[in-house]
Amino acid sequence: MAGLATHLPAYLIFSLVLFSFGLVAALARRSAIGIFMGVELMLNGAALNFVAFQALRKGVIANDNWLHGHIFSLFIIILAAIEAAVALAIVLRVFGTRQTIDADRSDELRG
Amino acid sequence: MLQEFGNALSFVLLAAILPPLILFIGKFFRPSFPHEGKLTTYECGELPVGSAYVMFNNRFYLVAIVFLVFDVEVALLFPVLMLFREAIEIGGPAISQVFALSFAFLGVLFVGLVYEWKTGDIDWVRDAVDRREHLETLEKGSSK
Amino acid sequence: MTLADIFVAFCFLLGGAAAFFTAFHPNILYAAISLIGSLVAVAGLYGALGADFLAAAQLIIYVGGILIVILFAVMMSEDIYKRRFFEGAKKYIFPVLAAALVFGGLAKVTLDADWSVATKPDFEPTARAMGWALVGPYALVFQYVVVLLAGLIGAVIIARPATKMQKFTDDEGDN
Amino acid sequence: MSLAEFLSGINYFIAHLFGTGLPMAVFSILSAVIVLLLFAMPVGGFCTYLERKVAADFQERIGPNRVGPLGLLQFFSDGIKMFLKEDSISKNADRWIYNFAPSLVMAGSFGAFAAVPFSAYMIGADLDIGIFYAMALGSLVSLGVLLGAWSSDNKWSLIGGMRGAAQIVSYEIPLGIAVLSVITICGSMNMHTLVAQQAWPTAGGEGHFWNVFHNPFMIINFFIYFTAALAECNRTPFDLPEAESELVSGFNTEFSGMRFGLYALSEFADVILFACIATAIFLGGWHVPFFNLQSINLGLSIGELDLSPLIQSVLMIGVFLFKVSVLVFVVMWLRWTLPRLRVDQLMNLCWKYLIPISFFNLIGVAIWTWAFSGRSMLQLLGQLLGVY
Repeated sequence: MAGLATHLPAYLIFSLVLFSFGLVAALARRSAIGIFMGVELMLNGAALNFVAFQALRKGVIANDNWLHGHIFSLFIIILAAIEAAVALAIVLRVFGTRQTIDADRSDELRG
Repeated sequence: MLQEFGNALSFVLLAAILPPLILFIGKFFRPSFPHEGKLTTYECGELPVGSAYVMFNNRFYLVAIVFLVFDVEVALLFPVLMLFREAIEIGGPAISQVFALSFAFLGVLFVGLVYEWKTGDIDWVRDAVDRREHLETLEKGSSK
Repeated sequence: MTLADIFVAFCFLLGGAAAFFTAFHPNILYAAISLIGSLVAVAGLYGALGADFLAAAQLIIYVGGILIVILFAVMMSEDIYKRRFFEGAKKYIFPVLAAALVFGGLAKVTLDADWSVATKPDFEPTARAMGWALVGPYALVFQYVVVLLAGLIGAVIIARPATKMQKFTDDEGDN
Repeated sequence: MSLAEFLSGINYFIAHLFGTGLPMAVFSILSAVIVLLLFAMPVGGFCTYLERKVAADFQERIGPNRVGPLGLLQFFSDGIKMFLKEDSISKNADRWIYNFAPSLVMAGSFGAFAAVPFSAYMIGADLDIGIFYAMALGSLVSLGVLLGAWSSDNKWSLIGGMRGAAQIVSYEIPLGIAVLSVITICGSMNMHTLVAQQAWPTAGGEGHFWNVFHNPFMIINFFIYFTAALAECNRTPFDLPEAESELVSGFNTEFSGMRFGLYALSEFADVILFACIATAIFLGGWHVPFFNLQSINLGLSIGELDLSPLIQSVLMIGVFLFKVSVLVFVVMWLRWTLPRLRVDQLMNLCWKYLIPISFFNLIGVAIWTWAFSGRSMLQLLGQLLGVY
């Protein structure tokens, strides 16, 4: 376990774990909020990848004093926030009209 | 830097384990006389009726959504406005760049706030206003 | 083995276990709460990689913002007090297979790749460099605020109480 | 310099005596123990006594006066009482979350003490993003309040928790914008740098005196920060989450004994924390007018160890804690002066007054900083009068 903190593949595998569990949640959950949480997990795994590459493969990227990886992770976090606002607004609206947020049963387009 | 992260981490960890630790130590000192009455939900002596999970005014939800967007804004402005002093010292286009970009950012979100203000989405009492309007229309309908 | 290694290992375990519960826990509220674990673990890993600003931003936006909204949504729309049990075991078969396939493939690629060019994270302050990047080459990311505005207005229009008539029930009140 | 490094001065003696010193991790844990267990918890407890005493003074009563001289040990006996109380959890409560929620609240309010600069040499963690870190941890509190309320399966709790979460998150925005204006002036997020810039201005020096007197907008900003901070720690007039006349005890109704004690403690710790941060970023931290404490040097030392940081620290901590206690007293004063707001008034105050005002303040602060190259009113006055 020595050197785990600077071992790039360990971070990559961990973010893959987050991504996989997120995928399971996004595909298998019935409720729309559960699906949304799965998507959040996947986004987190991806964001961690960017930062791990930035920190542990410095010098490989051109012009890396701009902290490309950090900016991209920040970008993902911003996107996730906007996504949360819109997605959960839709969830609430769907619940308001159908009294359920089961994604399998909300198959009509009419409000 | 790593040392400072460690310091901050030790603060957070100590704060997080304090409650379980205190409760665990207290276990050896405090009395325990379980009684059916103590286990019921407290509702001022009445027996609780129905579930506690009542439906909520979705104003809370609307506020949380609006908050989310402004939260992102505040968090993003921190690293940029931090450069303000430095940009003044550098001079040239740097300062106008920082100023224009950060206040374009603020301005756009302010437009959002003004929009919500105008449409009444951040009014908490909108329901009450709606209710009064509704009552008025009902009265008009009945008088006809 | 240093303290940093132990911390990173702890974050891996916490994040992995929490992600497992997020995917598999039958009660949606517990899934949302175990999401806290994943998010905090990722924030800790950001810290371990020297990204101090990102770690704090993760806490402030994800834990303090998105998770609150998720919890509000769960509490307002799900029958959480009726504990749901693992009713959809059949529903999990295909997703787990798909995820295992993705995991296996990508893990193989990851482990086979050559990571010999590796550096140690330099624990330099990041906020200033990020600020300059946000007003310099990444100004477009910073000005992505237009999408924020669109999201804000869109979300509010969608979530707004549908009709005036619908809210004319006296039982809810302004609590 | 962080507290852990300061403490590691002891390492010098240990290494002298035993040939080898202790690892730094010991000192960082020690610094956490000192700040949290020896400062935040006793002072948070003492505030409960102080609140009762202040209330008594306002209502022309005597207040607690039995335990110890002037009742000073009252909080101690209260603490023991709570510690020894039976721990009963309601049958319908969700035990996992119920046990987990106080930890979140405590981590949020106590963990942020790492960023409080008590003196030039004593700050829990000298992070580059100090103030942002404190805000980030503060956002855990709303989560803890919401979860604790939800888990206790009680109508009062749930209403209080929902109110609490909505209130805490809403007021985070004016708070954040008020802090942003300080960042704009000082050009740093590091608490140490923020405080160091507020020294009394000297010729060619860095200091521009307390941020609150930096320019006219900052005075308004300080009030915005203070109002938002009151709402963040659920103090009157913003105590809707635990409005005792309508919601019994709000989000902590079902929490009894020591669990309630923990919630109450973390609330007072929150008050102290916000007072500390307000002192550090607006009221100049340990700086006093006309004089820089950091220039005191009595030339005392033990061996190679210079004692002047220690002497300066004592003075600085005294000044810092004096300002903090004034702010805490104002908070308690307000409790017995202002009535509670309604929910709609609360939200209107936040979204229709504080946020737009703080927006325009931020723009005003930025324009001032640009126009006068970051000089404060006092510096401009000094230049005008030719003092330096």
